[in-house]
Amino acid sequence: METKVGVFFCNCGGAIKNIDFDAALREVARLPGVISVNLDSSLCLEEGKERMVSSIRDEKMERVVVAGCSPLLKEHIFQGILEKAGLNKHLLSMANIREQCSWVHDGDVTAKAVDLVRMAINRVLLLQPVETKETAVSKEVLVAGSGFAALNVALQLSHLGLRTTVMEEGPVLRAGSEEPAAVYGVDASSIIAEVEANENVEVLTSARVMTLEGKVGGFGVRIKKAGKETFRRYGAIVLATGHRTEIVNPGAEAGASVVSQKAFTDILRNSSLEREPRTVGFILDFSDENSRFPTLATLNSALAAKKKWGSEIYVFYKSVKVDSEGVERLYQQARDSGVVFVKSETAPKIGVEDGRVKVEGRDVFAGEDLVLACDVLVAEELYLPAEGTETFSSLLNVRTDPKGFWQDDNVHLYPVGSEKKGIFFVGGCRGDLDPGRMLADISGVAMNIGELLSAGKVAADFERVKADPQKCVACLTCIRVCPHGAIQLVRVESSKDVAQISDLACDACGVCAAVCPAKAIAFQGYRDEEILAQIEAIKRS
Amino acid sequence: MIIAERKPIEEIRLMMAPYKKILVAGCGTCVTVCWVGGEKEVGILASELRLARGAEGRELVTLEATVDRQCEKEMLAELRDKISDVEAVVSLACGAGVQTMAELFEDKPVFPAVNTTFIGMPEGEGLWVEMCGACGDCFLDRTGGICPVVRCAKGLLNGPCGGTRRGGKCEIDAEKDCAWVLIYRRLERQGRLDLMREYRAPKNYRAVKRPGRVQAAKA
Amino acid sequence: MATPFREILKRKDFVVTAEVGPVKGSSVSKAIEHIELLKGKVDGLNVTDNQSSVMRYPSLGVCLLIKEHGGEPIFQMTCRDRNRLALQADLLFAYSRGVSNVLCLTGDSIDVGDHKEAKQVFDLDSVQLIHLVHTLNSGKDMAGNELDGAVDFCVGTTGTPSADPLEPQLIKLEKKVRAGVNFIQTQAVYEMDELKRFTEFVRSLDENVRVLAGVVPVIGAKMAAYMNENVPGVFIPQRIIDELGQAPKGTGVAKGIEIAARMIRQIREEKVCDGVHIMFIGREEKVPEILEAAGLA
Amino acid sequence: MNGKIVAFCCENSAYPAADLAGKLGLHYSENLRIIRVPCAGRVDVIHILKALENGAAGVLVLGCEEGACRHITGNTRAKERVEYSSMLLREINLDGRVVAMFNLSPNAPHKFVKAVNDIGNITAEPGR
Repeated sequence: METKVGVFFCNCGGAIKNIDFDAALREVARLPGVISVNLDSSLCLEEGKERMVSSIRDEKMERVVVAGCSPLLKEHIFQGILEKAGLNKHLLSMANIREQCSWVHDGDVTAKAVDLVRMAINRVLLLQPVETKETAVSKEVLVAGSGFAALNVALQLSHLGLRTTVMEEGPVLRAGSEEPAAVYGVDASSIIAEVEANENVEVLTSARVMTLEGKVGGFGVRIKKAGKETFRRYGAIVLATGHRTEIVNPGAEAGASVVSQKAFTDILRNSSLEREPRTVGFILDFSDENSRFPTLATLNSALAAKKKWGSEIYVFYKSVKVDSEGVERLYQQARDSGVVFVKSETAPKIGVEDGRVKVEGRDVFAGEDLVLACDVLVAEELYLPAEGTETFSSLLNVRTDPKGFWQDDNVHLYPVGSEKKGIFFVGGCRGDLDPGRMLADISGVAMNIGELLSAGKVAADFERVKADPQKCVACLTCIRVCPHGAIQLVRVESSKDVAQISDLACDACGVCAAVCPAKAIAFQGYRDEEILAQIEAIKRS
Repeated sequence: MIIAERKPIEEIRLMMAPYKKILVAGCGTCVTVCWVGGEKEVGILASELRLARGAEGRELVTLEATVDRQCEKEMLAELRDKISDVEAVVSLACGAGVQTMAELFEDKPVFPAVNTTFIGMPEGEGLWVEMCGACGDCFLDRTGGICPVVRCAKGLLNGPCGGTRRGGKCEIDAEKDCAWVLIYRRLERQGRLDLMREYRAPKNYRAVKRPGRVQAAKA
Repeated sequence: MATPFREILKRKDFVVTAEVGPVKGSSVSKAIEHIELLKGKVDGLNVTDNQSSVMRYPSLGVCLLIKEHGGEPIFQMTCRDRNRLALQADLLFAYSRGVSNVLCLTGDSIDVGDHKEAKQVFDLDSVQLIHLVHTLNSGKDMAGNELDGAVDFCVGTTGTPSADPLEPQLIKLEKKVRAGVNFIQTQAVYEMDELKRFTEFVRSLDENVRVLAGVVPVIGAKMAAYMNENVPGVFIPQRIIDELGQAPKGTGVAKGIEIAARMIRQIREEKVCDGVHIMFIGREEKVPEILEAAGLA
Repeated sequence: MNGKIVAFCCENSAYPAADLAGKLGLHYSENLRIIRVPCAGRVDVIHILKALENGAAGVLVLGCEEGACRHITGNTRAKERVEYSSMLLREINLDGRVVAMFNLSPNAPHKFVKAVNDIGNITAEPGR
């Protein structure tokens, strides 16, 4: 008995003009498998939907083709209609007779429209139902790193009722002390206290990840702390391992009075110098062009030094990047309070003259050389990924950008996702720092994970992409090729190892189905037969 | 694992020239794993042949089939009906598969579509390298698990030769590591350099009397 | 009749050998020309065996010519083209015609030659070949059968002083010396410290083994770069390439000879090793000039 | 399939670009038949060859810009398969240019139209 297909044409309220729908309906009605053809003017609106649900039920349709606008716009609506009519939502195929037919060709395009419908029918006849299944997921989250970003993510997650483990390789939490949040204009003083008081957040210091397996919703992580290894399950992993800095050509002999931004904030906080520095110099943006942190750090430190010691402040700069939030205001404040900005093309020379740091630079605007002796010079720093980022990358099998930071800006994954579902990045470990955006990223990660895990279960297509254990020869190609690391080798009942695709981790790209040398992987909706059937339909047009 | 390489389409096209109806037979084991002879490649080769024949304005009917292992007569027997229905068979199996098929269906011409190259392992995605030459007299125990018979370009038992390039690369290829330098480094690491210092007498190249036969001692 | 090479090795404190490369053809006139030119000037004349895996008139053939012309041939044998039967047969034939010095080599690989599709043999390697010669010297063949008429070869082999990494080469060299060699003619060498280190290593194993330094004149910077890339076992240092670079156009050959002569004189004066083996394949006629420039004529 | 061009369009880039071409009222040849795929990396050599076998005059595979593929390597794999198919056509002395790969972003409808026109011109050359 042939599969019963219902075809619904929608003229989109008259927006599809150059198609003779009567003729099209007549011709489509004759096609094999078609038991009902319908014309509507507003299928996606309420009444249209009602009519469609009842026709599907009354005529006992087993497959549905909708000829109208682009599936990218309305496919989910028609899938909902199928479900309402008691039909598996995957048994739908759409013919884009609006954007890809009526609107791009002049004159009558009825023939092409019928062609596109015939392609959709050929495909729909082969479609298989795909169930949705709920999978339990762990509501625990692992946060690697303990800087400002890491601890904030942990706090926000705990507010969503998710337990978090903050894992820090060092002996102590880094936010506040190591990473001077004040420099970046954020207050981190209370964050550690909040974290330690929050019973939803477990802190593991001098702890390291040894091995990692499994997929989103159930990462298996072996953590080593104080010589003991424990195995834990996590639904998601957040990497917030921050960054480290290296002073650029400090002028070795200048010695102690050339400091990093962090060191300068220590001096500011507990003025470890015997006497207060009368003149302070800053070097800004000569070698590391793209990071925004140096500008913000320089402005905050300059203002703080002016306020505390009233010292003379000179900033040798190539560029002052004020495009992130609130930085323009800081820059104006600095100038108003008397900070001198010296614009020069090349980095100034740093030397020593009677115990003070000598800075020689060329002031481009004044058109003359400037020699400055200052008590403290805050040198320029290169922003680099934290130590251990590579080992983490190989453990998680995620990629880094050429400079070693995580998640180069692939527009589809931007801003906090990685190519592996359930693994997120936030903060300094992503390179190009912008404090304003970092705060947005922190809530972005928390919201993503909350959405993913807070229900404790995730609904996903069940075995929409599946490797047939009979045909799989365990050649490992799909496992190595899958861009999302969603496939692993598992032993099935016949004591044979075969590829198993995780429904949660799979991002439905079909690369595995294309590379499988044994044609063992079926990707419902885009199986070879379903693609070749559309080519077959084109042949007869 | 046996590694093979697909023959150029030109060669296969000439083999199939006299025939109008052929079977393209794949093998589901080694040649599937090294991407040349599995069900996917059967489809592609069949399509390539039909396209080529179409370009000449002549017709070609192709049947396609892939069995688990072409070097097993019981598995090849599954193809009996299809083979009786065609004039010739082009097999994407390794040499063993092609010959088992040729032996089982003696009245049908059987043609190889791949060149069987070596026993090897994957070095990268889609890249395989030779590891074993099936010499029948394995002495990996004395070379730290690196076989000079195939991985040294001259198969030397007392290497390296004088032609080793700077950095320990092979005489014939600046990219390839000299097997004997690899052996030296591994044995040195394991503190077993005495193995390399031992003189290796000339090899028994007839350890396997070609063509080889192996009789299992017991079931 | 020339003095047997074995004697020269014992008595002479600075031994000089040279090398002739047979032609690709049956004509022997060029070979005879080189033999006549060099036989009186050197203590032994090596004849290459299908050098760089390029098919040529056989090494044994030219050795017989050297014998006929009163020179002292050193028969070079590689393991690339003959299996153990052919190697033994050729040795018996050579000895029976008075060719009693053999240089045991592994041989270049087929890929660097001009018959790139040939099947390479390598039934034996250079160390095994040295053992084979001693087996024959003891009156037996490799299968243990008695020989009707024994042989008594003076055995030599090669070494690569400037190999990097050096240690694997020294392990192989030790095997060769343990197998028993009378002399070693090294690959081309340009750094005295490398040659010194190599010679001391050989002495530490067996002081009776005489070491002759391989001298390959380089006739131009471009030639040097080519050799570094394509000739196995040759590593010409940058300083020599620079020196060649400064030589005015057209004086490349003269410059090459000058550098070679300088090295030979240094080896001799500083007694770095026991002599030199001059390899100037394709320009054999220039070897006398080198000897003169080095004060050895 | 006289003169039809089959275009495999990645739903992250080419398919939305084609839709945008419609919204902006751009025009291209009626011979185009678009097949939607989740990623250009889903398109295999067999799909390209079968389209040609079934009489397609040309085959286009359109994926995301280099480095912007949602599935990281999908577009580069597609490019390699298109190059293989094109090389194969040349080996059996057919015109290798009738199979082409294009990279574009979802907001580049003009690039989509240009790709369709380019292959349209190639397939329409006399003496095909």
